[in-house]
Amino acid sequence: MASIQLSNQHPLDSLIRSDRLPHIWCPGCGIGIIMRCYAQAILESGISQEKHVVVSGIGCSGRVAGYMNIDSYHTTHGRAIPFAVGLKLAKPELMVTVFSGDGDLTAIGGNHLIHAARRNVDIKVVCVNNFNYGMTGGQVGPTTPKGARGTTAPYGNPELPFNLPYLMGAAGANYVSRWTTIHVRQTKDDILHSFNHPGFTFIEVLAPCPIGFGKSNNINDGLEEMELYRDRCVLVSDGDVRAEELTIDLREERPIYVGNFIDRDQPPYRPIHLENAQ
Amino acid sequence: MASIQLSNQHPLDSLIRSDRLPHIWCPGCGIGIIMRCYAQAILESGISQEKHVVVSGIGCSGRVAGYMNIDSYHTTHGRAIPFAVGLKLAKPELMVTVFSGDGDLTAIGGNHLIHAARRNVDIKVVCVNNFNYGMTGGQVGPTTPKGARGTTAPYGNPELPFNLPYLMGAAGANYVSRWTTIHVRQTKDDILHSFNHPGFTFIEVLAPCPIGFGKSNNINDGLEEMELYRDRCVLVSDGDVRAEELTIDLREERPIYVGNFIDRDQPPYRPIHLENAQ
Amino acid sequence: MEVYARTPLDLERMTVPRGQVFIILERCKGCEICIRFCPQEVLQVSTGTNAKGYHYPEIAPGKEDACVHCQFCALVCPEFAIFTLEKDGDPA
Amino acid sequence: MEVYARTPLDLERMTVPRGQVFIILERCKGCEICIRFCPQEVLQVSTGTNAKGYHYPEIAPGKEDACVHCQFCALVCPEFAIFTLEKDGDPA
Amino acid sequence: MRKEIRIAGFGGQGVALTGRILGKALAIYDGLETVMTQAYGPEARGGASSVNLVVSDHEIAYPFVQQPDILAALSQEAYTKFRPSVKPSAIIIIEQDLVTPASDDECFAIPATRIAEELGRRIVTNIVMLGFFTALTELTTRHSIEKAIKTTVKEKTIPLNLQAFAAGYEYALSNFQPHLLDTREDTGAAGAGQV
Amino acid sequence: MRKEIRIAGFGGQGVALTGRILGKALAIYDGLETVMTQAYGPEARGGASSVNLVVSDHEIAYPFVQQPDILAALSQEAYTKFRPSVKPSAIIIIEQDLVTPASDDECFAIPATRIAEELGRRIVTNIVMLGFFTALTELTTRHSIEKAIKTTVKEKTIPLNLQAFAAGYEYALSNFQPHLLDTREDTGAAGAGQV
Amino acid sequence: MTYRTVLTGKHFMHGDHACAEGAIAAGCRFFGGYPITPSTEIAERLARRLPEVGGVFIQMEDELGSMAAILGASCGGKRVMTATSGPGLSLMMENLGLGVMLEVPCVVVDVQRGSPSTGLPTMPGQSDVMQARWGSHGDYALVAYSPWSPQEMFDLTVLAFNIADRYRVPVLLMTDEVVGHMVERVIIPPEDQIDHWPRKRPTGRPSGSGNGSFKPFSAEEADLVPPMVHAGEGYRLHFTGLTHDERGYPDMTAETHQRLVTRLVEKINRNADQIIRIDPYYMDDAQIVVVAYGCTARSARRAVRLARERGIPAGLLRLVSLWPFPEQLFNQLAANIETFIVAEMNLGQMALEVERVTKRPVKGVFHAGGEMIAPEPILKAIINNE
Amino acid sequence: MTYRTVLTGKHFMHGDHACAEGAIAAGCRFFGGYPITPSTEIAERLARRLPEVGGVFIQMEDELGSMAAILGASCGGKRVMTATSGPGLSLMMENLGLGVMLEVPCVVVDVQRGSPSTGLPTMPGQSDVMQARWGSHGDYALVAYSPWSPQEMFDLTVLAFNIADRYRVPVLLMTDEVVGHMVERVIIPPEDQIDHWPRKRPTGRPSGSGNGSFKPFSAEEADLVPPMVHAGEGYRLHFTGLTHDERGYPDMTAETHQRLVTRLVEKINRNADQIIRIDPYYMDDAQIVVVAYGCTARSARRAVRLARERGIPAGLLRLVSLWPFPEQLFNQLAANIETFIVAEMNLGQMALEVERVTKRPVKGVFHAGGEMIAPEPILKAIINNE
Ligand SMILES: Cc1ncc(C[n+]2csc(CCOP(=O)(O)OP(=O)(O)O)c2C)c(N)n1
Ligand SMILES: Cc1ncc(C[n+]2csc(CCOP(=O)(O)OP(=O)(O)O)c2C)c(N)n1
Ligand code: SF4
Ligand code: SF4
Ligand code: SF4
Ligand code: SF4
Ligand code: SF4
Ligand code: SF4
Ligand SMILES: [Mg+2]
Ligand SMILES: [Mg+2]
Repeated sequence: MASIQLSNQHPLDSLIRSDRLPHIWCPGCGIGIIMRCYAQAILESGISQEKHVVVSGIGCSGRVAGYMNIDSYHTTHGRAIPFAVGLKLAKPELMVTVFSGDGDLTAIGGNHLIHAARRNVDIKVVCVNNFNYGMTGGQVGPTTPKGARGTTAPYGNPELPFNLPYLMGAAGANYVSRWTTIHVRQTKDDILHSFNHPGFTFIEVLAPCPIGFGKSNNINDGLEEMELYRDRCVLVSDGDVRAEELTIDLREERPIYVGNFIDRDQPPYRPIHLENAQ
Repeated sequence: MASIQLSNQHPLDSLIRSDRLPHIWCPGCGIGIIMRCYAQAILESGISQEKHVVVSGIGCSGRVAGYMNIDSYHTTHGRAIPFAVGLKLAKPELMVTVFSGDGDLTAIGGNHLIHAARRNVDIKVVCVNNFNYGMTGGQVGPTTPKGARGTTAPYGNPELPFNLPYLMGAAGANYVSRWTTIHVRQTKDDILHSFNHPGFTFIEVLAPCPIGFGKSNNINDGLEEMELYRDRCVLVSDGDVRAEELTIDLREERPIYVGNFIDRDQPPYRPIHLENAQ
Repeated sequence: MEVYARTPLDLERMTVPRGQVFIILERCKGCEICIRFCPQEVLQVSTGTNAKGYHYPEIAPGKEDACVHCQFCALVCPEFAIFTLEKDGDPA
Repeated sequence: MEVYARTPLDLERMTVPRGQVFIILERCKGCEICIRFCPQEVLQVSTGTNAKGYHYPEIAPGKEDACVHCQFCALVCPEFAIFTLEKDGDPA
Repeated sequence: MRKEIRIAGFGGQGVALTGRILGKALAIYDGLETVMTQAYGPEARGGASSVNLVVSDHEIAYPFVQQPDILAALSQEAYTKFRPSVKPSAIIIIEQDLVTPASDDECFAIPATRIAEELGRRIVTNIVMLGFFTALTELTTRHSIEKAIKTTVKEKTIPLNLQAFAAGYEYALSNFQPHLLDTREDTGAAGAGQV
Repeated sequence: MRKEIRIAGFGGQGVALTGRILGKALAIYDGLETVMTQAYGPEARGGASSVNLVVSDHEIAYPFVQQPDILAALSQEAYTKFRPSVKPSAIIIIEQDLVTPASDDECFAIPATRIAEELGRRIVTNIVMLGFFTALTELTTRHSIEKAIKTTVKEKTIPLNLQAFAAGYEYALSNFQPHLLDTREDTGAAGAGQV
Repeated sequence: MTYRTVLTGKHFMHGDHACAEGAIAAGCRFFGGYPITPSTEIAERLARRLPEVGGVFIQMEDELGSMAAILGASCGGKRVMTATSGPGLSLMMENLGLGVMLEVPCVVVDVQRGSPSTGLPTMPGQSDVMQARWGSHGDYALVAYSPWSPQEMFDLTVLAFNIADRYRVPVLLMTDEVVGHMVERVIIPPEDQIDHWPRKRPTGRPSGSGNGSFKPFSAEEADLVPPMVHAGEGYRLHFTGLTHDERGYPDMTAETHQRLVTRLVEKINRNADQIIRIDPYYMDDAQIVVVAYGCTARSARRAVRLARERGIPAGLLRLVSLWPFPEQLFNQLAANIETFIVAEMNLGQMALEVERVTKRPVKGVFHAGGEMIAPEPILKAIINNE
Repeated sequence: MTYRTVLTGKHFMHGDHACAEGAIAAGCRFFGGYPITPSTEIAERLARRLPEVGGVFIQMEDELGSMAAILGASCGGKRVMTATSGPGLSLMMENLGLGVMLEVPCVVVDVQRGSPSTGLPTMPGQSDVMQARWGSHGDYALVAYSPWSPQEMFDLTVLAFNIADRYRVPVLLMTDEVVGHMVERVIIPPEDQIDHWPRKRPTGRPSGSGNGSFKPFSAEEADLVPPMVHAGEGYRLHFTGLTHDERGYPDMTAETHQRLVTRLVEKINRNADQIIRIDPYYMDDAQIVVVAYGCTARSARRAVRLARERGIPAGLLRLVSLWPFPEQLFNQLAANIETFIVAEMNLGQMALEVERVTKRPVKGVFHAGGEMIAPEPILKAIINNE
């Protein structure tokens, strides 16, 4: 008969900067769950930890760079992708993952996102979509459902959100999927898969932000949002959902489609090198 | 028997700043043709010339603002759309058209483009796509076909271009079409139509830039590119072309699909006003 | 699908109007687009040039009455340099 | 289409391993996610708190041997605070 | 007169609102110079919450609290964290059921949460505390706080809040000697804000 | 010695290349200080093209041409536009078939396009002109220009270019008195570049 | 329900909220912004308030868009504002320059935090004050104010709108996290006591013909400010960021450029007396002058008072406006005063201006940021320099 | 075919091309840029040349992306560059600040044109020189050089790369349209005669454990420059634009901020002697000192020579480096020299620094831009001030 045992080390501690734990994220925040998937994927990737690099922008999700025990760059708001593009092209043997938030990647960083997808640069993007700007206190953003509330939308958000998989597909991404923080195995597997899928890959992971989005929208805590995912998510098998239906509305009793949406084999961006270049 | 008669005034002169003609565009440049369509559409719109406003960014195409004899704003590179968004929301009775180039709107301005489309702001965008940055001397850009040459791609462009109608559809535009400078009647009609179509509309018009794109890609002059359009364009009737096929490659003997691709009726963006607001 | 650009005009012959071609000489940059795309081949390149040195369009010999006032030349001219007005008088 | 999230585990009973649950007390923020999503309902909220005042998970009474080492608690814990190791010894 | 007040607890206890009401009473209805500051940012998120007030009859230059004259601690963490920073002469107010003070620490304790629950709404714990605080310190008056409550909280919750305030106020009167502040000598070293 | 040279024509005549070859001959093979500048921008596009060179045996501070000592006009527009700006003593070189000079204007004319066409490639009109220019002005030497041609144009076009150069050079020798530059007095007013 | 435009009365108000209320009271009816600590509360307050008063609140996709949007809205005739902090201000620089070039009135609030780069997002700084002056490419002049209290967050915001309209220039409100996040008494006057200096507007009717017949950039000699025309009024105006003549037409010559840029700069310099605000304290007989602004001025004021209590003839020159710099005033002061102490939460920025203008070395009480400078180091500097 | 890395020899070369060749010769192997007149030829040349030498040329979607990309590539170990003009520099400001904060070596070329805003795109200006110093938010220091000829476009580009690596700092090459678009003789030395100062690199082997055991921002007292670690070397580094300690970890305290920002600024100031370049001309006995840089210095040199011919004891102090400003030198000069004339193609920017440091009013020969200042007005100023 066993009670719970105390430990002061976690099996993944070598992957994270355990000296910085506990991290700054709020209780019930989903970011840590996704970071765990990423850490696990690195472990299973067979690629030396030295060759993995994470680049983040600014935001709660952007703090991931500071917690991963690999080479890590915490850049400026919205610019993680071009920074990562430069890094990857300068040193192609690195496995460069951009780990950042929905606001960082799709609001201020939207232009780099679509252009990196268009070019099909071989970087791996993990986008934590918590439907708002958590870091600055729960403002609405380009992923907030229409009508939902936020600190800058006290009367409800008047804007339509992006449908990110559709947008990424149209921009040219090679591989696009969506999961939630309840899909921990799938998220990990998909990140792992993306390491082996050359070109621009984009994995959106829906995550609770109880302090920001949750508070304004009657989702009491991370747990409640996790249950919502469990109850409403529907796995898409290839082609059975119209792109338009991918739009998420957490407030309505509509299915949330998850799964892999785009899987292409376009050759990744290669800068021009002339033969016999010195 | 009539020979050609000399005149010093054009029937559309009241729509343009004729005191500034001849304009700066090169012989055979397509921008003037599209501007003419716009001028004609204004004339036929039934909306007073006073209520039409044009906003441009920077580029050869961006110079249109300076030649239209209506209220006109020639802003900064890439920022015509947010400027227009501010103007439209501040004074909703205006008919605000953004007239600018592919580089201005989709390279540096790409983020505003997708966000204005997402919000479905009621502005009319006319995008002159001449497959390159004409103003700065023929560099490749996000619309340059892969493999085509430009002054910054002497060995051929290593990047894939955007498929603009597809991207705009995914971002949320209410109305999207594509024409070329040979489709003068359709372009005019479509601009006219967009005036009556609330929400974000996007009309891409392919245009020769003989000095930039043409010179680098063995298209000798504007005329030759016009003939190419005449010979290769295929009109799409609803739904018979897969979004992926909309990608243009001027160098290959592939059809160039033109026509209307997206026609939705989403309500346009409205800022929140509380009832009984003073 | 339908090839569209090739038939910009309604060329039925019955009630064809007649046009007079006008040019604002100093606006022309000699791109020849109006010339090539005139469905009636009314225009040709002039031998003379304007002050900027461009060869403007002129009426081709024998085409003095051939303009059908379809206005295509005016529509495709990037320079607002050419246009037509309907001629009074008898249709063809 | 297939509802996916509801069946994260392979619950076939034959070769179920046994797990020992470990916790790093001071990392826990009491979000209760591990507790709610444990398929075996092994965990419950503690009455005590850690130094930060959070109620961490503990083994529910009668569940001392119920952990099947599915690791789901570890996978969903945002804090890297909980994990399980396979217990030596006899399977169920 | 310059007094520094810190009210601290955990998120959800209404600490910020307490500060706003108190500050308003002092600044608007008592006409004193009053500044309120708060800690911000993600590092300040971990569930803790505090407000700081400086009140003075002269203009307030440096707005930050450095050595509180009054500390109201609504959580053990708050007590532990802030107790060391107060003036030697400071008044320490605690939530009786949530804070266990050091054995040698003279504190003024009130079971504010319990009292609030008795009134039917745990959410007014902070206002009970404020009543206690007001009576005990006489930094401001019952009248001023009541006005501040009326102009700050949602209209339909005014009666409840006034009730809660009264409960805390009465609790102080019946259990302690009020008007504490003036009877204490400030013997603390001058911090930056004190010059 | 400081000389200002302007070569002007229309786009496609290879004016820029002419400037580069001439400049290179002067700067590299003659060891003279040489600066070349060009007009830029959309307003400079309308088909016109020109290059400006300043050459000196001292260091060149102000790099712009203000009053050319030599003007080579390959189009009527270029002649019309730039003729007024030259020094009174300037040497004016024109393409005979493309430029009709003012009746009282003493110009050195060569049918460069025709000569180029006779050589089979109209594209070398500019090099014919350069040969003419070189012989006429003796600003630089045949040898220097030939070296500059060889290191500037595409390898397989070297022979044709040298031929074109020779043709222009010979044309000057057989029709005009060379070495013009030194025989002329500079009487022009000092422009900004002259101080 | 009807909503109040001006919240006349006494409030215990957050600095950022006071700024937002100042904007509403001044008639701001368009805000385009992007959240950033510690300015976000301005946006949040306006997101609630503008819909109440018929104004437009739009959260843009980034600061580039925010700055462009407010320029557009101002050209539509609205009083407009955006609010940000250092990183966002850096992103606004190009379009701030457009605002200067097009002479579009607008108010840009920078609630300064610890910088450079992401720095200390939730902690104060004052190190963007030189950026306020020089951050955009090219020569230009604009106006910057620096409030030191929530009350001034209200008052100077109103002033900022008035100055922006009066001189057709972007006005920066360079505040800091301390002032932005502090709650203090704010007295909002009755609506009719709030200054409203309207934009200068053209007097003639539009001719309707356009074609350069109207000159939207023709300025009177007196103030060098051209009347502002808005879109949709029939003038057929043209505004361009290119160098332009009085018609607004691009004119690519060095002469026009010199004329235009000089006027844009002179417009501010010549009207500097109307624009500059300073707040002297014990300056009449001061021998040692402390120069400070924003939150630091609070400590400086305290330090000066304590110095006076010790009999030291110190004075405080609080810069309520930062730009244009009060050159004349400092020139005059320099004639009599030997010692200038500049206290600021940066490594010495306005100190450079003081040094330049007074032509003497200044003593600095500097801190890179993160924490408000306390009165003591300033007092110490005063004592040491007596 | 094999391609040459260093085009050793004499060339008649375009200024922008000389800059590109300087970059290639210095070992630049990554360029991320966005076209803008009059800098585009740099990108165009590199688009041709970098693929020849195994480098990466990428045209980014905008200047924000360009600046971020070169920082990323530099962190990957490459020598990196971007090139732009004023409007683009304004857009780079935020990430330039990141470069300073992360201490990432990079070279940013600004071929200045007539400004502000879109201004005069094809015509020269020198009005971004204060922006070079103050354009990003917060306190920081960086290095800026200003070539006056195509030869210096080559030479100073090489120097810029070396200084950037030596001090782990972004280096700006502040040139102008005249110099960028001018064709002149450029002598490229043999490969082995081109200076190459390598980045300071850590000496120890990475421990591999990470977790703060390695301190990528620990600097030696001597030069305050920490050795640079690159991605993929096993150090498990963390770089953040937040205020950070020596481990690179965010540390949100005023103390750490003060320490970090002060070091970043001091790093440049303390090494100023190694960084600053000036070019004196007739300075030995000069009584009147003309200060100029870039293309304007050409006219200034001519003016000084003409003044000397007239017996006027003028001298030219050409600023080859602009930032850090040579304070000490001007201090010394001010001891003996009464008259300073600053000639620059702006309304007086570096003149402010000269004024500040020399503590005397300077005479300015200013022009807003569009046209190079000719020797005459400078000569006139010399004569008038004799
Ligand atoms: C240029 C700039 N603008 C704004 C900010 C403020 N800011 C920091 S994080 C953030 C939003 C982050 O949202 P998201 O990426 O969704 O991350 P989350 O916090 O939700 O995980 C904003 C607006 C900034 N740091 N820099
Ligand atoms: C911030 C900024 N970056 C770059 C430029 C330079 N620039 C001017 S126009 C232009 C490209 C224009 O391309 P496009 O919009 O396609 O117009 P086109 O000239 O082809 O009609 C560029 C890069 C600029 N003016 N501002
Ligand atoms: S604010 Fe939201 S996203 Fe940020 S840590 Fe808290 S819960 Fe997570
Ligand atoms: S460069 Fe191209 S786009 Fe610009 S005017 Fe010439 S042809 Fe037109
Ligand atoms: S109107 Fe039609 S027919 Fe007449 S000239 Fe023009 S194109 Fe030809
Ligand atoms: S289309 Fe216009 S510009 Fe071209 S040749 Fe005809 S008239 Fe001239
Ligand atoms: S491993 Fe599985 S069964 Fe065991 S406690 Fe965790 S979730 Fe429950
Ligand atoms: S999931 Fe982790 S943080 Fe949450 S209660 Fe369980 S152990 Fe604690
Ligand atoms: Mg988010
Ligand atoms: Mg284009």
